[in-house]
Amino acid sequence: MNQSPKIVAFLCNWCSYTGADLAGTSRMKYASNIRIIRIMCSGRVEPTFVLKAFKEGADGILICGCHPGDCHYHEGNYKCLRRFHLLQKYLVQMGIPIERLKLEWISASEGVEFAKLVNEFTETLKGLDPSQIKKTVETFS
Amino acid sequence: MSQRVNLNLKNELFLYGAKDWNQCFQCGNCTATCHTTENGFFFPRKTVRQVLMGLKKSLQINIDPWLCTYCGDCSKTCPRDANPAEMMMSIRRYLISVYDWTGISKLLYKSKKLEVASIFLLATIVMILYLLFTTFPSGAAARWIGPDGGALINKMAPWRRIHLGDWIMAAGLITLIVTNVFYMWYKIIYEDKSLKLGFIDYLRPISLLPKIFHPDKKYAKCDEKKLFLYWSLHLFLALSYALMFTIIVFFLGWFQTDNVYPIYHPQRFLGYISTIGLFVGIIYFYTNRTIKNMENSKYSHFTDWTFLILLFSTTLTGILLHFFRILGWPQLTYITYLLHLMVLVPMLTIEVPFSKWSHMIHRPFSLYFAYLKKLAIINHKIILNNCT
Amino acid sequence: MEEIRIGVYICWCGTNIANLVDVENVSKEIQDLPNVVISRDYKYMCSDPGQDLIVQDIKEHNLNRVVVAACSPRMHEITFRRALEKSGLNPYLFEMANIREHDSWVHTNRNEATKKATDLIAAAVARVKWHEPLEKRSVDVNPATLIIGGGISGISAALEIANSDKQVYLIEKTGVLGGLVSNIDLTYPYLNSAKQVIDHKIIAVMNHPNITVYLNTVIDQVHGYVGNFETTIHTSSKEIKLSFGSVIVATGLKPFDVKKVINYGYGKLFNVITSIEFEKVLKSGIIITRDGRVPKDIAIIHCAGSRNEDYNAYCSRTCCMTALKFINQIKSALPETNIYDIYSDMRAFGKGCEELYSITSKRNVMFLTFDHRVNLPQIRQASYQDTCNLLIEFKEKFSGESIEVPADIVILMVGMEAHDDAKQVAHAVGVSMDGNRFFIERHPKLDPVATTTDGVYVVGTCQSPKDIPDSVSQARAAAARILATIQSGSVNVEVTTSVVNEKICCGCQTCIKVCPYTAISFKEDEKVSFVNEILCKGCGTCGSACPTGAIKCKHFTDLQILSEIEGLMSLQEV
Amino acid sequence: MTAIYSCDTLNGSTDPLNSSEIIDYAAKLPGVSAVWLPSDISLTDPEQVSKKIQKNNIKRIVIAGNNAGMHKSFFSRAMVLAGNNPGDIILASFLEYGASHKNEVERAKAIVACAVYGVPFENAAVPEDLPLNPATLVIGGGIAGIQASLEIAASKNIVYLVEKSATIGGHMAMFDKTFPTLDCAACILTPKMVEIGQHEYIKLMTYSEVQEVKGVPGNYTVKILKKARRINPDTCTGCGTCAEKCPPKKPSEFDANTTLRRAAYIPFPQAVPNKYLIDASICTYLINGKCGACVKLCPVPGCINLDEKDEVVEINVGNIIIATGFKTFNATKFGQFGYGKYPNVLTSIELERLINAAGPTGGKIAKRVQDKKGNWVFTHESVYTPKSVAIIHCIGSRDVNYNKYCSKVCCMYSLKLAHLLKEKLPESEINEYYIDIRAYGKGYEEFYNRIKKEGVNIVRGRPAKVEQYGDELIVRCEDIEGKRIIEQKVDMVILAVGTEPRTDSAKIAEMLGITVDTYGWFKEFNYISDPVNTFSGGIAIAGACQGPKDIPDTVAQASAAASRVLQSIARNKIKNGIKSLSLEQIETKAKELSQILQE
Repeated sequence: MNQSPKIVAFLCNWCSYTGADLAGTSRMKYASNIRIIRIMCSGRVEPTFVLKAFKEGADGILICGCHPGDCHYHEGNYKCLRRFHLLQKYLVQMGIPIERLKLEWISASEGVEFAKLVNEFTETLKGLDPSQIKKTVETFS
Repeated sequence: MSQRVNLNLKNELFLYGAKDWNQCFQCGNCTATCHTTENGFFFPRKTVRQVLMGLKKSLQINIDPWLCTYCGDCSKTCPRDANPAEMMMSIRRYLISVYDWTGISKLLYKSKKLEVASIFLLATIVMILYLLFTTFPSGAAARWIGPDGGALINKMAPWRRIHLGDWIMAAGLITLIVTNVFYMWYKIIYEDKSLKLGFIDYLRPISLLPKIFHPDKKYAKCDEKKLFLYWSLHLFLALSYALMFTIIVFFLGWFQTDNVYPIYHPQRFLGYISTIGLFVGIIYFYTNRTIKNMENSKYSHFTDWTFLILLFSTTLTGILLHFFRILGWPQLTYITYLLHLMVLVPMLTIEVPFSKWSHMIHRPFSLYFAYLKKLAIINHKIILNNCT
Repeated sequence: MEEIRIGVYICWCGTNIANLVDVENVSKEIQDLPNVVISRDYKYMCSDPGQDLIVQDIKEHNLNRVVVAACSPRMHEITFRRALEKSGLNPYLFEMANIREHDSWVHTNRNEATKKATDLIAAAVARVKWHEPLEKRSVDVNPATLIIGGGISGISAALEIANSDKQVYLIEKTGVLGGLVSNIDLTYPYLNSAKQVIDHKIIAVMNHPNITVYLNTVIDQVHGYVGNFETTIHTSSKEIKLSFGSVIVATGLKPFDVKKVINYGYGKLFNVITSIEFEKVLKSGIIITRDGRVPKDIAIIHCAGSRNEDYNAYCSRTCCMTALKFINQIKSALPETNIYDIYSDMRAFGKGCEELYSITSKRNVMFLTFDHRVNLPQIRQASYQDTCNLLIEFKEKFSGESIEVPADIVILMVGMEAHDDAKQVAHAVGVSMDGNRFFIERHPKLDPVATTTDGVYVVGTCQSPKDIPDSVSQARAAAARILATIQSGSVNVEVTTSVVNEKICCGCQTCIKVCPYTAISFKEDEKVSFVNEILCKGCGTCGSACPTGAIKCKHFTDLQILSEIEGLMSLQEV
Repeated sequence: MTAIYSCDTLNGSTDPLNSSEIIDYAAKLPGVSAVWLPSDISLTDPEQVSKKIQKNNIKRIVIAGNNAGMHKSFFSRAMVLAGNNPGDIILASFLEYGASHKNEVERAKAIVACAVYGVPFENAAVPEDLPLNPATLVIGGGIAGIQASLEIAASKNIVYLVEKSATIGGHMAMFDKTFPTLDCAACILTPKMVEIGQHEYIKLMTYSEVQEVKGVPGNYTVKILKKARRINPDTCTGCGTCAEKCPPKKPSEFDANTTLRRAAYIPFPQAVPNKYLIDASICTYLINGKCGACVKLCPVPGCINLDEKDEVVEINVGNIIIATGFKTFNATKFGQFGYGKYPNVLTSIELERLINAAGPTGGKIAKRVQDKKGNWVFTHESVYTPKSVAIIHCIGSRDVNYNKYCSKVCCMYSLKLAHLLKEKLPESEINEYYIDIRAYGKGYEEFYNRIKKEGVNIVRGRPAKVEQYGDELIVRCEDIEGKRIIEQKVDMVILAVGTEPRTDSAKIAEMLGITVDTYGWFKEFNYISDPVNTFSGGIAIAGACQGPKDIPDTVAQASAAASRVLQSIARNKIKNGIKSLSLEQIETKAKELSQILQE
């Protein structure tokens, strides 16, 4: 059980970040555990970023990009998707529950969906125990 | 069952003097301004809607136009100049023709010519009768000049005969009126199956009786302040008329006399009072309608004018007749007497059952029916969203 | 490396932020972070005094990094960068923390929101440390313009630009210019002839020396960047390569397919026709039912497919007035006809429109109201002995009566929808679409015609339903932008591009495979990749694909993002 | 063979032009075989007309008049009956090219001529080019003026932006949020204002008025009256010390008279230019020669000069854009709703200020209450927050007794206000009373639905009056769809006032030689195909001074106006106004073109 899970989110500038802004301009309310990092395209998300975030003590990581076919850079989100699958495998090997990593498509007009997504993800993470990764890393280094 | 809409109803209503209210965009301003409006009751907008949509059935059993006090607030503030107030009056005329089973009033309202013609027709009939039943103006007339040279009306036109005529006419008119009111009741109350009224309910509104005679208090709330004068004069006129009516119909023998009483004698000063009442009223309403200074006098249907004119000339001839008699000018007296009858009779026979005057009957009865409807609501707790 | 001196500025945004974030405390807390020289808060940072504040501080405390915590960077990043420039600091030594859209507006608990704000700002501070000065690069503008769509918007824009002696390529999918306007008979509110409006424009376009018109032509992917785009177009016969500096998208929209509304029985009842079809009838000059009789009753139903969740939720803006126009035309052609206008809200909002409404209502028309959301009118065939073809049944809203309306012809005022190929176009030129498949402008008020892709403009009805004057204004607005760009002769291009560190590059050429813009090529001789920074749009895909980390995505370097993450977590209580 | 039908207008203009003169002229035009007047033709009987057509073997019909289109369908029917092509009906609509007044007979003739020759008016009426001065004058510093200036300045050409009041920003700066996106007006506008203030190509002249305009398109000489600020804007630091001790007070225009300002004041904290000035009309020193506290207090020596005089500067420009905007309807005219009589009946613009964080109550919604001195003021005390608010639409719009036209924005901003109120006072009850909801724009309908879901109770029906009993206001209205009479007790009534032309719009029009319509909105060249140009060359109109507009349309139109200017700059020439063309010129051109067309 984890009352205040820490979420780091990588949002692409064109669809998802705009969607998140829309959620703001239309005053939707969602859980405040999320911290958003803006990148130009979900294709920019490197595994390193995700792992770093876990290392720094994030309980969950959310990656959002444009819907398939809507990418501002044509196919960045597909590349992101491929990496995501690989990364999931890797997480399993490292013994990190894959629920902690989530990839979703949020378009510029989906403020509601974004708010819903954040709340759901927070709920799942509340279900899990606080992430031990940071401690582990500290103890071993 | 869904009613079929009908675009021509409103065009038909133009014949009853309606102004152009196609402009109406149903903002509901009229309802909100109207002071007679209470929940479930009387929406000018609703009536306008029925007309615009041509819902004949609903309109014919609509009582609202009769409840309208014609203060004109709605027309004043209407954002589209659609004249709801004037429309209420036109619908009244329409309804009068609906209640009148003979169908005569429909004809009279729709054609000016017919109205005028019928007036003259009646006038001639009166003249003929007059010539038949009195021996005027055969030279014998000279015989009915009193010793003092004054006129002897009762010799020329014995009051019993006139009285008889009175009563015959009255009988006719009353049957018409009664049947019309019955028809009105039939349409408004009886046909509306949602109303469940026991016999006793019909007696309850006795308390309402005085209301029938003086206009109801809601005027006080109207913005149009000139209305006080308007209604007091209207009342004055109505009362003086009623007075004169009773005298003639019931006390003609006492009223139509050849001897000249002193001024303070009731036979004279009562006569004067009612005459003044009638004159003042007529002149006031006439000027109102000509200078159009109030919403309720802005628009006049020709029947409004004919009524005023007839009433005026009746009163005039009446009072002249009186003075001529007192001054002892027999010939003039006899002619004015004839003229008096020639305007009086058409006025009564046309205006009372078929035209403007019938509001004298319909208005009180509509108040009565409206009250009954309210009772029905209260008694049976039925929501009357269409109290029309 | 010089000492890092960061200034942090936190905006109240009136009460928008201050309501939920304890701004003063946050700024105190931030003050203690390493390298933070000064941390202030102000009511409106974006306002003139707000910006002056930054400028002065930079001078006084010789700051070399600036963080502003306010609204979304998509809103004001530019503004503040300009402020930095003014004080002689490189605009890219700046970072923005979004504590409004992503914080104060979406949360309810003051403490949490405040905490979050602190974190976000801390992250920004950590990130901005590693920011590097980037030099704006400007490239010359190709004065030619590509206009997609030959409707009234496209034509107006084309003329506007061509009349200033600039080359225009006008591409039309169909065989004729004029678009929807050429279908209609008269325009509202003044009932002028649409033909007379559009025809001379078409003629002018056709024989304009500066306009090249391509009919029956579709467009390929548009490559390049603002000022220097290029694409191939496919005419019926051949393929042509075009290069141009700006793009105007004026693809318009198409009428709603009213078959979807079952109640109206369009297609089955053959005297039920759409407004578009009726325009043709009016043009033909003779108004008769499909079975050749002169109609006695004509009914018009508004909002067919508009303002209804089941079809299109939005209002199509033009139908109400078109309906009023129809009434006037029918009345003048057949004065005896009874007209029933069945509407929901009469949207006569433009100049002269309310007047047209009142003129129309004088013409002995019956206006009826229905509920555009639930139980729409039901149209059915009338019986043979009946006086009319069709009967429309519905509950009249103003009277509450359920009524039936006789009609020989029923005109459905069909709404407007985006074209089916809107998506392809959006992709070809790189603009995004909203839920209704209309193109999204950069900002509805700040910038109603530009898009998030520089040099691409969306005008007219392809961004939302509009009437002719509004479309024309928009077309001209876009033209204004383009003319201004051409006048100034050069534009600044993306500087947050990728660069290859040739020392580390192993020449695996992965980057070349992933780059969507073919911006990366391979130097055979040195066996390394290199990025054409003009073509690069800075998506950073290559950066994350590069196995050796040789590719650096400017302004989104690994270092910057990783330290942002660190900063984000640094203050988290464990 | 052509026939001309000269129709009488359906909505009569105030001083209609003398049609007989036009008819005589038209009859002489080549190919015209018949001229029909309304008296000759019964517009109910197309057969009769079709016979006429066949008899005189007419092939084309020109309908001339103010609302020519009103009769088109009738004639096309007649044409078809006569076996002709209905396409051969040409409308010579006088309104379309702004010939509706009796002093525009010449243009009316020209329009008819073009129609008879079958040449579009635009193509025939092509004025000659004139040399151009690239500088531009923009009148009015609202969003329209700002947008236009920025667009033009972006091309590195000089723009003079003249604003009457002490700051730019106009009405938009007064708003709290903007519909339907609800982003705060300040956030959108202030950056643009800042940019104006800093732009090297924009010469900003606030607190100034255009006095006279001389010259020809491409080279206008404009006299501008720079009212004395009495505080030197170059040296003023905006510290505000001068205002501290400044005694006299006056309702603040920017706060829609909900607050008081001093003689030495700054319109609002984010004003551009962000400098103080002194309002001579209430400055004690200037009235009775005493005081002058500000001069003593001002830290910058010589910054304040109370005896500064107005000055007149003269500039030369090639183009002029008019963006003078609108004024809100004066609600006191609307007696029924007791505005001005009841302290808690507010106009929408007052509420905007009340909601705004920088407003009189710092963004708190509170009723007006009587202070010790007995005048009504807004309070911060929460006990006075209204429990229920009524918003009444169409105040002074869509009403024959006031303005016939629809003000276009009221519906939407009322919904917006309802939302903002609901946001600030979640538990209080918000009522909207409307006639038709006109949510026409992108995302507007969605916004409307959303407001409904938020629990704002939206009633169809126009209230008749507002009455005050105690400190309670009662709104009486029919709920048309609910079929009942509402007598709503509310604490606050908001009147959604419509927009009106500026009082001086006629003056400006007269000064610049352009026309205004019956209401006083500026008239465009052609509403459909050319909504920004006017009949005088080099003068364009932008934004709400042409007719009510919302912000997106205003911005778009402002840019459109700019495009006209940029076009002329690009060509380095400018077309003269249509006005400059004589009837003969147009006619001969039309003749040529028609010959070309025939070949």
